[in-house]
Amino acid sequence: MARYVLRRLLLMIPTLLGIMLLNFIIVQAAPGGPIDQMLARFEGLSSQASTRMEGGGGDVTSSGESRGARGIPPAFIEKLEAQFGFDQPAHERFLGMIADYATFDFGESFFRDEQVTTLMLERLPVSISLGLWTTLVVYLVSIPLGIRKALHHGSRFDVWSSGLVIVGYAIPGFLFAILLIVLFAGGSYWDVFPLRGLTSPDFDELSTWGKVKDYLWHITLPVIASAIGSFATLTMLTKNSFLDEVHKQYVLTARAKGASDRRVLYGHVFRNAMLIIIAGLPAALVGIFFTGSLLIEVIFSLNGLGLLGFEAVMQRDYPVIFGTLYLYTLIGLVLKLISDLTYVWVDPRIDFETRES
Amino acid sequence: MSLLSRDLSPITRRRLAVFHDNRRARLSLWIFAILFVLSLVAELIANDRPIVMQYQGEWYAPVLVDYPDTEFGGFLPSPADYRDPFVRDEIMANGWMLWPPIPFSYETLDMELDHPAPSPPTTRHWLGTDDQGRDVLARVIYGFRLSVIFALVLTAGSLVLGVLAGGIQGYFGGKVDLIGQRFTEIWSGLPMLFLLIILASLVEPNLWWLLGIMLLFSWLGLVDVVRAEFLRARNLEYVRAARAMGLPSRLIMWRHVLPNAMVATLTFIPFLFTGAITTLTALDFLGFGLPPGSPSLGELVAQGKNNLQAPWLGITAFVTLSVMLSLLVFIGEGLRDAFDPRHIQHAASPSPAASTPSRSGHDA
Amino acid sequence: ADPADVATVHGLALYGDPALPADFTHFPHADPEAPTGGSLVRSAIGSFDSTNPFIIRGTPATGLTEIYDTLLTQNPDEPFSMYGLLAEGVRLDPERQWIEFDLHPEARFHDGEPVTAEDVVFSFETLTEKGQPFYGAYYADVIDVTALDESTVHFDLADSESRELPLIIGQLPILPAHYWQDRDFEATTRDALLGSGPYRIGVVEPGRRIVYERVDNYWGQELPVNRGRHNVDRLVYDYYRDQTVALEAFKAGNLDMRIETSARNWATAYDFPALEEGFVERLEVPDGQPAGMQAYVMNLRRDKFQDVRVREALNLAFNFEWLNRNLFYGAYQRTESYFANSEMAAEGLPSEAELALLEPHREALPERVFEEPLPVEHPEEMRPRLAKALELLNEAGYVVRDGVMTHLDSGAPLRMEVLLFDTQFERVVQPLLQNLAKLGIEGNIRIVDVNQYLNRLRGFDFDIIVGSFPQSANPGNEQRDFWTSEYAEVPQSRNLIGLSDPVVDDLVDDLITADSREALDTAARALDRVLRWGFYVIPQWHLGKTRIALWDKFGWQEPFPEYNLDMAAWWVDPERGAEIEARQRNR
Amino acid sequence: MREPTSAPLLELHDLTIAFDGVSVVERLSLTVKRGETLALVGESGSGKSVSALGAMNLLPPNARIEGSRRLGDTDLATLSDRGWRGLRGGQVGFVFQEPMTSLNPLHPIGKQIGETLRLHQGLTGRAARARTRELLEQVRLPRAEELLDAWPHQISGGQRQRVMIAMAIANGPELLIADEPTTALDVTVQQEILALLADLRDAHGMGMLFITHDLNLVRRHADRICVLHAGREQETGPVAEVFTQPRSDYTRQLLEAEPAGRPAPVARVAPLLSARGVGVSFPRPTRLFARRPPPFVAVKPLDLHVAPGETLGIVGESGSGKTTLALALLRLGQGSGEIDFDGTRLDQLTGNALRRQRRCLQVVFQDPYGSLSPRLPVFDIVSEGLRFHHPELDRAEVDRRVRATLREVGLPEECASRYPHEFSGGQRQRIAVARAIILEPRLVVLDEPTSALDRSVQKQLVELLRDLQARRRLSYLFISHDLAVVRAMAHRVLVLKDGEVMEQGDCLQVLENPASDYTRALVTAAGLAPRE
Ligand SMILES: Nc1ncnc2c1ncn2[C@@H]1O[C@H](COP(=O)(O)OP(=O)(O)OP(=O)(O)O)[C@@H](O)[C@H]1O
Ligand SMILES: Nc1ncnc2c1ncn2[C@@H]1O[C@H](COP(=O)(O)OP(=O)(O)OP(=O)(O)O)[C@@H](O)[C@H]1O
Ligand SMILES: [Mg+2]
Ligand SMILES: [Mg+2]
Repeated sequence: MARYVLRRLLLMIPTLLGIMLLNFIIVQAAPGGPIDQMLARFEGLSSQASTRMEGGGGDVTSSGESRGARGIPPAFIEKLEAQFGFDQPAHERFLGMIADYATFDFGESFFRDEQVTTLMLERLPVSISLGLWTTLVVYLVSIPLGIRKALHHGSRFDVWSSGLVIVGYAIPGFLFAILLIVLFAGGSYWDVFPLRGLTSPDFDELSTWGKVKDYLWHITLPVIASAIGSFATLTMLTKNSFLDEVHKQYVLTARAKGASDRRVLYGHVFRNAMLIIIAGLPAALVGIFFTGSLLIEVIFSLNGLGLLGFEAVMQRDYPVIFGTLYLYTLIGLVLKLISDLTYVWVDPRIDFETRES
Repeated sequence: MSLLSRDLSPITRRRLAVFHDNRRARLSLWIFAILFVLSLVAELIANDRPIVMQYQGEWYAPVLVDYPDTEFGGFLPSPADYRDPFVRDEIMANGWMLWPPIPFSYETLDMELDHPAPSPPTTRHWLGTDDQGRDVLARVIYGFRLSVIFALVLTAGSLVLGVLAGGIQGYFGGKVDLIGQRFTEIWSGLPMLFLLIILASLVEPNLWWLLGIMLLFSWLGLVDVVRAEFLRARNLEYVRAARAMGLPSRLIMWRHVLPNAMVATLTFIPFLFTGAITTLTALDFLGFGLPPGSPSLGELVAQGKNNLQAPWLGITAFVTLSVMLSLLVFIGEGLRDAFDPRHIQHAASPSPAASTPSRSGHDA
Repeated sequence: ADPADVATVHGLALYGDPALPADFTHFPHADPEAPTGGSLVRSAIGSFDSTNPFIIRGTPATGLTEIYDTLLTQNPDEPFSMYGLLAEGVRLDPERQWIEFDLHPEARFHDGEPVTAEDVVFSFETLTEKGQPFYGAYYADVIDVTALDESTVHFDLADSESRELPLIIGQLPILPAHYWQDRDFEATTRDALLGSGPYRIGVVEPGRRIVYERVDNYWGQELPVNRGRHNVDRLVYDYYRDQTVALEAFKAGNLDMRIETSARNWATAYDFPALEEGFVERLEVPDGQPAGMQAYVMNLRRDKFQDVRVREALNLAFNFEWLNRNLFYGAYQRTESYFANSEMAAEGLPSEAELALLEPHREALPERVFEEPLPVEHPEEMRPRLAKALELLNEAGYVVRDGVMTHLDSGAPLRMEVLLFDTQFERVVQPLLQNLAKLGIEGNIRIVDVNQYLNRLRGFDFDIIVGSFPQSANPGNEQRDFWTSEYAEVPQSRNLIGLSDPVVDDLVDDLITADSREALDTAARALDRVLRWGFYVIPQWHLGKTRIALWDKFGWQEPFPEYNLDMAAWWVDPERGAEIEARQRNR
Repeated sequence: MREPTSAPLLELHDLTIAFDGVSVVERLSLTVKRGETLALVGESGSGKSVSALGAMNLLPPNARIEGSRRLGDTDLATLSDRGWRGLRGGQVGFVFQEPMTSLNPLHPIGKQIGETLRLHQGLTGRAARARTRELLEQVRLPRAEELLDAWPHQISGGQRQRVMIAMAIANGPELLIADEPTTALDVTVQQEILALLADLRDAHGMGMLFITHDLNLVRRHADRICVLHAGREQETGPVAEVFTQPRSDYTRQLLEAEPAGRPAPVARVAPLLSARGVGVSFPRPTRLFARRPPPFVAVKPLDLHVAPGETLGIVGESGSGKTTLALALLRLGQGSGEIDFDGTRLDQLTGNALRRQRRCLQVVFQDPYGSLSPRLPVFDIVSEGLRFHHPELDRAEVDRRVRATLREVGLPEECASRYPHEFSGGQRQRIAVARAIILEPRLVVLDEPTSALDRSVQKQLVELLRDLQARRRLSYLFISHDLAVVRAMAHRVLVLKDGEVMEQGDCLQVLENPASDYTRALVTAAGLAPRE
């Protein structure tokens, strides 16, 4: 096993390299680069990535400054190109980038004097808050619910709870988020929750308990909005894998031992049924932390990693694109290795050796 | 049913019977099938041209044939706009028209709105109009068709690819797994958004292009779970038995491993299906989706969000999506049960013993 | 002329003299008795990560200019008149070769340091060299800046026909040189930077909110230009990512005011308890600025748009009435002129003065410019309009083959693509395309992301876009960029149309060199006339007023200033303010 | 014999059990008294297991149970969930018929036994572990300490069965329901285990419902016997009485059946299968930072050969490596050494070549339940190899052959469309046999193919196998604990103990004149009836 792990760790290097290279090529090939982005800013065209989503926009284009505009001198564009390093050939830029990345130096954003790492760290609290709570809520609700549904397969409870989670899944997340805001945070109905952010402006002055309360108060709506759609898959997955297992012989043995239902389910069946749930976990985690809640972040005006990544793409902020990509990929790879090892831990019969018939 | 079952194996008959006994699944399948078939002939249900008409004694079938405006006394060189008061009056004066139940197509702008768009449901527009003045119901019908076709192809495609890749990696293990996994990792690292941007700069994105691009990525979600299940299942005794019989790997995977490793996959199918629709929605939302004007449920959702004062938009989108998903999940459950050898129908036929305490049991 | 011979004045106007006398005590729209205090919370959409709005990098927060004083400040009640702020007095060379400012001896930065001529020189150099390229271009005609002494600064100006240069120098924000001595101006920062203006930066929460606090002992509080202004204690900008949410925030009382840009929202979204109970008020403030031209812009670099008859036909296919009624709740006015909403818009037949400018080009101009009155009369009904359009297209050599409008000679079908980056505009393009389709013209919409959009704009690679040509009350240099052949092929220029017409070039020259308001108006009208008869764009619409919804705790002096909304002259009514805030907080 | 106290412990009265409307047990009444062993015997598929499971409410929900069930003073039919929980595993111990599949594959042995202790005695931690270990030793499990942490898939069939027994007796139950508890055990261990159970019975007055088809065991260990046929009770009475004066025809038939006869002699020709130096060892788990322990040698390198038409019997203690050896020979498990099959080196073949050879090399696994795909109906399971290896056969022909083979192994034809879990243990075993022989292979490895079969079916199957051998010159590698069956099947035997060959030679020779002590002990314990 140790050798397998070592091999996997070593293989991460070419994998990362491959991903970075492909991305480098594709990203550069896409029309519209950071220069255009800069120009867009000067022209007063909304450079915010979320324009497409911010919605409710006006019927009149943004007009920009009228007086004294004379276009942008070509020399300035050359200067920008040099500043962004576009005067060097692509392969040199790529090699330089990889060399830096090897030492976890992600460089600075094109558009602000901020280390990519700093940018990411800044966004982390939001992503962790959203991601962690959402994951927690989803898993804590879905797994027991799925198990219960498996037990009462076909019962009325099963049907209506299916209906409920499915409806939750079918509600487009951002629409639901808006609905929550209108109902619980807007001026028209019950104004009980805050509209945006992770904490109140006066957060620093609050007592510890006050801080906790404030934080939970803020995080409630976003977590509900981002969790609502995630119950369905996990619940159904749990239900079905339990259904697959509960009729196996060993369950009978456990019951013959006098184990209670709970014990049978959580002590015996759970482990057997858990494999696929674990298998889906790395992807779920990476998704939830890094990309999943983009629209939720937009609507609750939260600055999380999802938005950072998306904005970087829309703004063609290459260092941020590649920096985040590098990090996500690395974390993704490590998580995958861990989940592979968990397979073995969960089911000792599993190995990764070659089989041929 | 009886006709069908004549030359089916007893086991297939048994599965059909189980499926048939599941009232919810059966009903869902019927409803879904009916909706889909109806949406296939959407042109006859919602269209901005009459199905048939008579003008100056001649018969016309505008649904099938484009008649120029000049045919009806106009001067425009393009196909006649039968909703145009001029044309309409001209025809009505010299004949009659038979309109579909919804006299709007998905792209018809209603030029005679009595309330600014998005206008609320009325007898003219049963589900109101969207913010461009197009009939929501007509768009939902066409959008349903488009989404279902898109999702069907995408689901089928990703199912095949995902199960294939995951299955092969999990079953063979070793180098195949090690290299295959790295390949999938690299693949999943491809920047989809950029590919879409590049695509959008090269061609005008349409349904098939989007389908192609989505297909490149959508299967990745399945690989991990299928692989995990195969990794486990390949060690089971009956797989060993199958190998002992000298069956080739593909048959073992297909007949022995897969059926027992399909829990996750089967569970995911309805979600893959709607996931495909939602992805399309999201792409539309980001502006990388279907060409403008296409009947897209995604656009409807986005409009719903931007027009909170017009709740019929959001509600329609939501109801359409959840009905579609519920039907699929229920059908999926029925199928799952039909293929589960131990399937026991709890609710279907309450046995007399159910009330007596001696009923055996699943006391768990 | 020698500076010593030039009189020192209290203000400058673009043409003639400023309306207010040297001894004016306050702007007429400001109330010197206005109470101070309270707060004004507004929303901003998006995010910010920098408090330096002048540099290339970073996304600056909204409202940052509040912390800087400028040399002169504008009276929103006049088209373009600037009065001394940091500058106590101004001397402008009658030949416009130089301009000098005497700084106010009392002028102080917030840290107590005096504002000196050196600071002005520093500000000018820093902004033009290290600032956004805008500053370099804006002040390109300033040759040199020198500090004559502690409090006198001298600008040497190039030989420029532009009349506005002296005034826009007055717009230069003055930065503290001593503060920036050991700081990197070009690096983004989130510090509460030092200024001299009426507000200082209070709280910076990047991406979430920025708070400005009124400076207690602001040096310029008693200046006539400031008296009765800057009354609100705290200016807050809360950042939202989404307009719908920001609207909800306003309804919930998290925001004090909101400028509504959507006709639909204005008509439908404002019916919530607070409004019904009279806590929220809605205003429509007439807008004195020219509306500018928002339009479907045709790219003349494409051959198909070269023929004016084709362009006119396309104009005929646009059904504004339907759009306005069905999408906009009838809120907008059709834009007809490039200088709509101002006296620069041409009307009827050309006046004598206009004719004087137009006559030399009679050969090159179509008869209609001289003969037919503006506005261009369209048939009202859509069908006759389409008939006319069809006729024009036929004249231009197009015929319909198999339902497709095709050029008779080349056999090329008439196709066009509308390039957009914002899905919001889809709904205003779709009806146009539908009418084009009736003419057998195949049109489609292409939506791409902003970068790609700009990339294509830079290369002028489009058929039609929705573009706008904003106008101020005093059009100037920028008109070259908009209309002249000089810029037609310059990438990034704003000559989106690709106009390259010697007549237009000449008329733009006339406009820029106009030496009086009347001359300017005449030149503008002549230009407008020629542009409009060229059918280069399909004009869209404008509002002509600002829609404001606000929690009813503010006071202001009516009438509103004619040219700009001056929020600085508003105040919070103490009693009403307390009541409203109680209601707002009562959540 | 001993006098059982007359207090009835388990009373079943007019028990009727039906699956989806088809009743498999009808009006069965039986009583187990304290301190007595009631043997429940009957043909395979006669409803023994179902009755036992039904008594304890352990049947799947599609089963319907009618009739009264009492345990001591409790009416089982009205028992609450909580009541059942206290009962099962505590008052009532249950040994399932199929030990191979009955353990939770993902829990170590120790934990599974420990759980019973914890549930009913509240033992945890070290105390539980010590007690578990003690139990393992009681049921004669070797290397008890090591096996505490072993996973079920790492121990042999017999060992798993003993784990089940340990689990059942862990809490000193009042009633032990043992469904064929010793089928996977060699005779010596079997005797020891039964003695252990008898001790418990006598010491605590435990009542025991002993389901078996080994009449020898019944004779020796049971007090009373109940004979079941096709779900109906045939007769019940004291053992001595029933054995000497059986009342029903069926009982008589059952008593008389005994696999007999000898296989047809074979000519000495070149061997079909020969193995040299075949050995298997398993790595032991390494603890973190500890030195790697030496691997566990399951089979020490050994040689063997089988001629065409010959049967090689492999006997030996449970856990001695029989299954492991067989799997290694078939290249289905790990192993080293040279294996020659029909002139090709099996150990060097891969891919397609190996697959082609497999047609001639079939196997019946020790764990029939586990080796049948749960989602394939029997028809598919049996026909699968045929359809792949003989694609030329048309559907009707395949159908015909499957039916014929099922008939041959004594299964009704209509079972073809049922799923594996709907069968009895013996029926499943026969499905596995059918699957192997339908391919007409040249060598069949049979790992305990008759362990779950009653004498009459056993006899029938042995005759079938011998008949096939005679007709097709089939070779068998026959692994069994049942020396009577081995005697009836094997030409030669190989005796294994702890992975080592104790002796090897002509079957009768070895059984009648054992060379090693171990074999002698085995033969004695088996109490083989003299050959007629
Ligand atoms: N779940 C089920 N569904 C339908 N039939 C079943 C089911 N379980 C068992 N049977 C049938 O019930 C009958 C009795 O089975 P049971 O397991 O009691 O046999 P048994 O006497 O224990 O036989 P063996 O000695 O082979 O174990 C068999 O014919 C079997 O096919
Ligand atoms: N995968 C494994 N890992 C470690 N040890 C194993 C493994 N498989 C089997 N063993 C050990 O090898 C020994 C031989 O097992 P095997 O299954 O061959 O016994 P057997 O002779 O078939 O016994 P039985 O008659 O009980 O089936 C046993 O002690 C068992 O614990
Ligand atoms: Mg049985
Ligand atoms: Mg064995």
